[in-house]
Amino acid sequence: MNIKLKLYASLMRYLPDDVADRHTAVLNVPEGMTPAKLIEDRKLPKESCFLVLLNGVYLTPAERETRQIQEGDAVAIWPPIAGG
Amino acid sequence: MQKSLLMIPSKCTGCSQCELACSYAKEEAFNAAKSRIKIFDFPEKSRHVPYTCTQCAEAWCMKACPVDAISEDKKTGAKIVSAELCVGCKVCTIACPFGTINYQQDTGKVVKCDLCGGDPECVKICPTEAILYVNADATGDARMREWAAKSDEASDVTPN
Amino acid sequence: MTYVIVGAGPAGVAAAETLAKTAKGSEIILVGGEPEPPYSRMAIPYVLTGSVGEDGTYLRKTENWYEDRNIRYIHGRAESLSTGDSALRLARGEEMKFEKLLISTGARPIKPPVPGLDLEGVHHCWTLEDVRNIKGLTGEGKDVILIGAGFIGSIILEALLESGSNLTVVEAEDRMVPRMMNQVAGNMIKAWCEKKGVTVLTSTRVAGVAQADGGRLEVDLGGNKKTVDLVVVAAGVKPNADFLEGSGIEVEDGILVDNHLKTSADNVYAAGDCAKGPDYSGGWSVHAIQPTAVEHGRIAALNMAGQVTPYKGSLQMNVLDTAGLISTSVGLFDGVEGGEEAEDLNEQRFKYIRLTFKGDYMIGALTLGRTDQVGVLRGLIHTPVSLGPWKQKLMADPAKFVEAYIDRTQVI
Amino acid sequence: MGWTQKILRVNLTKGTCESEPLNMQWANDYLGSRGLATKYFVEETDPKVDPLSPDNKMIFATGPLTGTASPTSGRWTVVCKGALTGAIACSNSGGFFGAEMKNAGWDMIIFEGKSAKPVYLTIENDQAELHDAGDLWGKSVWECESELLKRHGEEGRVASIGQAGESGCLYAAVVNDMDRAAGRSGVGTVMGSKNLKAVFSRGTVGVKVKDPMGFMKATGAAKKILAENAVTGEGLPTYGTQVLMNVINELGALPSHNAADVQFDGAAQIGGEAMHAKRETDGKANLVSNAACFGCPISCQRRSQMDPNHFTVKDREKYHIVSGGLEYEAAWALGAATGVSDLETLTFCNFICNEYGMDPITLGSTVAAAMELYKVGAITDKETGGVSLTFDSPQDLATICEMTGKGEGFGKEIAMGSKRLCEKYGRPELSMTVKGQEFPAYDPRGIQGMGLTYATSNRGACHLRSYTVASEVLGIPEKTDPHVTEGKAGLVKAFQDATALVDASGTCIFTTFALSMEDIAPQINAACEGDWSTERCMEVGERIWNMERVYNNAAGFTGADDTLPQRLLKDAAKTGPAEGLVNKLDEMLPEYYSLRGWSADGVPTSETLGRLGL
Repeated sequence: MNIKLKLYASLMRYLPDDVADRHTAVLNVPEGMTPAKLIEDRKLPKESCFLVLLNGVYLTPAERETRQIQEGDAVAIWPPIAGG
Repeated sequence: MQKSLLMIPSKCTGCSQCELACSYAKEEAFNAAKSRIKIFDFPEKSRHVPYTCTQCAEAWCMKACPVDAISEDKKTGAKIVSAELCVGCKVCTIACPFGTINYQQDTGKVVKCDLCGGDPECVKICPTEAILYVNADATGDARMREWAAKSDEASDVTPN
Repeated sequence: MTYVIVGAGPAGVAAAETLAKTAKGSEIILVGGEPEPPYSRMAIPYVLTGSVGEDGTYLRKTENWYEDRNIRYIHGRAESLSTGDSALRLARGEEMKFEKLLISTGARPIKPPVPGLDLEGVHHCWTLEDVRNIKGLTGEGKDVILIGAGFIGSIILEALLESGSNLTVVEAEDRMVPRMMNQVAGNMIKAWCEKKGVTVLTSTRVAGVAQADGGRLEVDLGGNKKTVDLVVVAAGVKPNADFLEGSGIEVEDGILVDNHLKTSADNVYAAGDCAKGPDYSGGWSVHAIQPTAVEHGRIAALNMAGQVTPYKGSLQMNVLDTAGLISTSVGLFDGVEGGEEAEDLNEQRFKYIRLTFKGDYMIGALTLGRTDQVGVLRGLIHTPVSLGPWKQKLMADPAKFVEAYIDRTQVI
Repeated sequence: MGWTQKILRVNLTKGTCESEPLNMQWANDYLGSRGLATKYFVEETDPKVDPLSPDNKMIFATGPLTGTASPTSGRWTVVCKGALTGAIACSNSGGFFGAEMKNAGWDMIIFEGKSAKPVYLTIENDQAELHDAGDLWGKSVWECESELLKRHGEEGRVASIGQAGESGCLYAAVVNDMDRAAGRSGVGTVMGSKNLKAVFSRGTVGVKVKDPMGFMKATGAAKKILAENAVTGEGLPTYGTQVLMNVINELGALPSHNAADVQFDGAAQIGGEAMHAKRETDGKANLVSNAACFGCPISCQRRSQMDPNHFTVKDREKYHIVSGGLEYEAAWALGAATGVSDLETLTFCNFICNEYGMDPITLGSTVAAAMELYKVGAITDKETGGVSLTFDSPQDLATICEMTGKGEGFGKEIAMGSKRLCEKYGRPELSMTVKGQEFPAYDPRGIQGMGLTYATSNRGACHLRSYTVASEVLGIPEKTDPHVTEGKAGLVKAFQDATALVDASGTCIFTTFALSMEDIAPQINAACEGDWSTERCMEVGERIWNMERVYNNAAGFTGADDTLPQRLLKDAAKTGPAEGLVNKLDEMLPEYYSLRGWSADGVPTSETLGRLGL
């Protein structure tokens, strides 16, 4: 199935070369993929995956382990950041 | 091995914490205007440069002092001003080609960096490690020394 | 080897110390003309104000400093020199043989040809002895005239003002510190002094001094007369080189030396205020300033000890505190033909910067009302530092000279 | 200590500058800066005063930590009755001016009255003097500051207003150090109304603290936490506040096109990452570096340089400099709110805001409102004088921003702010304001707590009165769900009180991404006489909040003003995770009043006032 992986800030360097736009890669992943597994597969530094949104909704660290990603979903990840 | 201060402008954000720490250590008040270390701004390059005495071997200030008020701290190599002996004649302030010994009008004395006896406050407080206190050989202040040598009035020294 | 150094000011002491380090085992004799231990004239005004004692002027404060370095310090005044038999005759008749001699006899104040300057109550302010004599004549309610507003006069001015005396300064030229400041800066210093309550009479000559009632003196200012308690004469100095008459050593307005600070005699060197040495800005000059004296002393000593050390020349530089207004001048502040100059003037705040350039280099500078990082001016001019793009930036904003120095000498 | 214990009172009507001792009882109850200055203000100023009359006062204030080695000690504030809002205004700025004023020996400067002609104030340690500013009037912030530094010393620091503050733009800012600003509520307009152009300050007196050893220990500990925290130690310095653009967009809480939408297609082109990216035109990045305000180890400031060939600045060299770059709120207001996704245009408009002295949030939001008025035909080229105001158009945005700064043409109407503008053209519902002030970059439909934040903010809609985004989005100090209203009343109250205290201390609210009150209180305690325990700090924060509320109520505001634009309450979000949601303010407000100890219509009870010593 195809999903979108969106990486921001210092995580951008972990995007594959052929990205859809500045932040987004369309990836083909097996069914049953979880955000935690995705982070592992893509070799993202886990400690830098601070904010993980599935279709814009925040996932707690526990939910990242269990929530199954569906076809067409977008997983967006940020390192620790803030603004104001 | 004596240590010296190494400034890394690319890491400096211009926050003034070094000036604050220095002024508190030396003046007992937060007062960047009286810090021995100063940050210079280069807006066009978006750079900030912490700047203070490199304790140069030539020690222009020490040589120029007419009243023996500047001496070398044997432990750190710092050139130290004795406020008691300084008469405030300011000759050192024009003799030092780096401009890092300065006259304070309210006290009538000159002041300069003394390396805080070997534990520089500016180094401890810098949040970005833009100021380091490291072995003199590693500082790359060879460049500063090179400039110091260039200012030497003896253009060439040939031992016989 | 026997080294004799005649004159125990900064040049003589620096030379003696350099010899002690580089010519170990030699005999080093330092001859001082005054009864005190070697001291600095720079500190004289501070004795007058009382901010330091006489011992505060001593060039070296450590006990047995000279003895510990095998430097024999003796008191004596040079009477004559015979280069043929390498002998220096002192005033007491003593004759000293030397193998190498350094003349670092400094300078002494000039007494201009004005009638009455020999009267009691007329003093120089040059030696510790002078200070002792002046001290009682200054203070609240005392009237003092200072003749000469050159560098030395202006330094003394502050001390006299601080004593609370009513002070009048008389300067023959059209501005204060004429040799160290240009018209703009000189006028500003004058305005500052007037603000501080000093009467400043420029383009004025003292016609004569006469005795008045009660031990006071009447000073004739060319028609206008003033009665005062003290007249201080600071009308310039000249090298102490009279004793060289007949020695064959060439003297103009200073003892002529080559770029190793050697005089016209092979084994005789000269250093400090008495020497006309290589001028970094071109030609040969007497730079009667502390840093030059020390450098002269050091370099002459190295050459005397056989370490051939050419001298790239001293840079004229001065720093002056005139009643709290601090000024500096470095190098060719008037500029040169074909050169350029930049100024930043704020008369209201008594701030002034003037920089002069030739090609890619700074060659001179004047500042008023600035104390921070002024040494950089010396660095820029004397190193010298190629200015590159900073030349135009300094032309537009002369105050940025520290930034220019940092940017051109460090990797930023 | 910590305080200099000296206040400068400048009567502009009489032209006098007088020193007076600080009221130490008030200092003990209100700490400093926002708290203490507001105390002075409410004691001395009639709540009904017209903000632009000479009877409105304006106070420049520092906190006890301002100018010390406490991390982020550069903060200072301007307190007055806001020109834009008519409510109590306290705008907070960084840079170096505040520390310089403190180092000159002053906790506060109280300006009263109105000068007959333009003047500026200089402070050099204990010397304060008013000077004629006739030749500076009409000059921009950049020109005025450069001139004053030239005139009075490059070592000094300047806070000034630009042409916007002079001409009565209702959201004029007081700008210091060229591009730091006390931006909101029209404090610069009040300054302009007093014919006060600028304040130059130079200080060499020094700032002392009560217990130096304890202070260095407490500030050292705080700095360590800031350095080791991933947000303050790395995230903010690298990406600045602008990193939020994509986060908030992804979350469906980025108001765009005057809050008609909650997501913006161009977000990725105007966010923090885009500022790092090399431009196609000249191969250079918009962002040159980060930089710090006085005493700040975080260093989140953006320094930007535009493409010199961009249409906004071609052949206009004064804009080719490295200057204060886009922060998140400005990029949102000038960009997402108006639909403009050209980073260079937004940078230009941000420069314009600094140069002319305007609040970019209100400017951008007002332009967005005008664009909607234009779109719906409520205004046409006839009203705008031929200026097109089309959503998404960089050209239109750049043109109208510059006209507003200069006070030219339709820019004069944009200068009124969106509330007055939309009322004038018969569509008040298109103004995205609370108490007359435009809300910033977080859509309360997607982040519920921010709805309550905006509605109850004492200075009109604002994110810097209780930044619940920290909790609802970033999980600081702990994560809450942005879509629920439960618990938000308590969250907002806690954030409001803590923020008031941090503002009063003279440090930056950004420290609270890493520091808790347990880290801040010991710094205050070591700097100041008196008891500054964590509990007492929170109590002082609550006292400040209630004092501001009491003043606003006396000024004529009521619970009815604690509301949001109808669009946020009625028109559901159309896209994103918050699709279908409106802000449910009515679920939060009564609980909030109750937690505050206020009556059901938003009036602090006498019991609450008594408890807080008000």
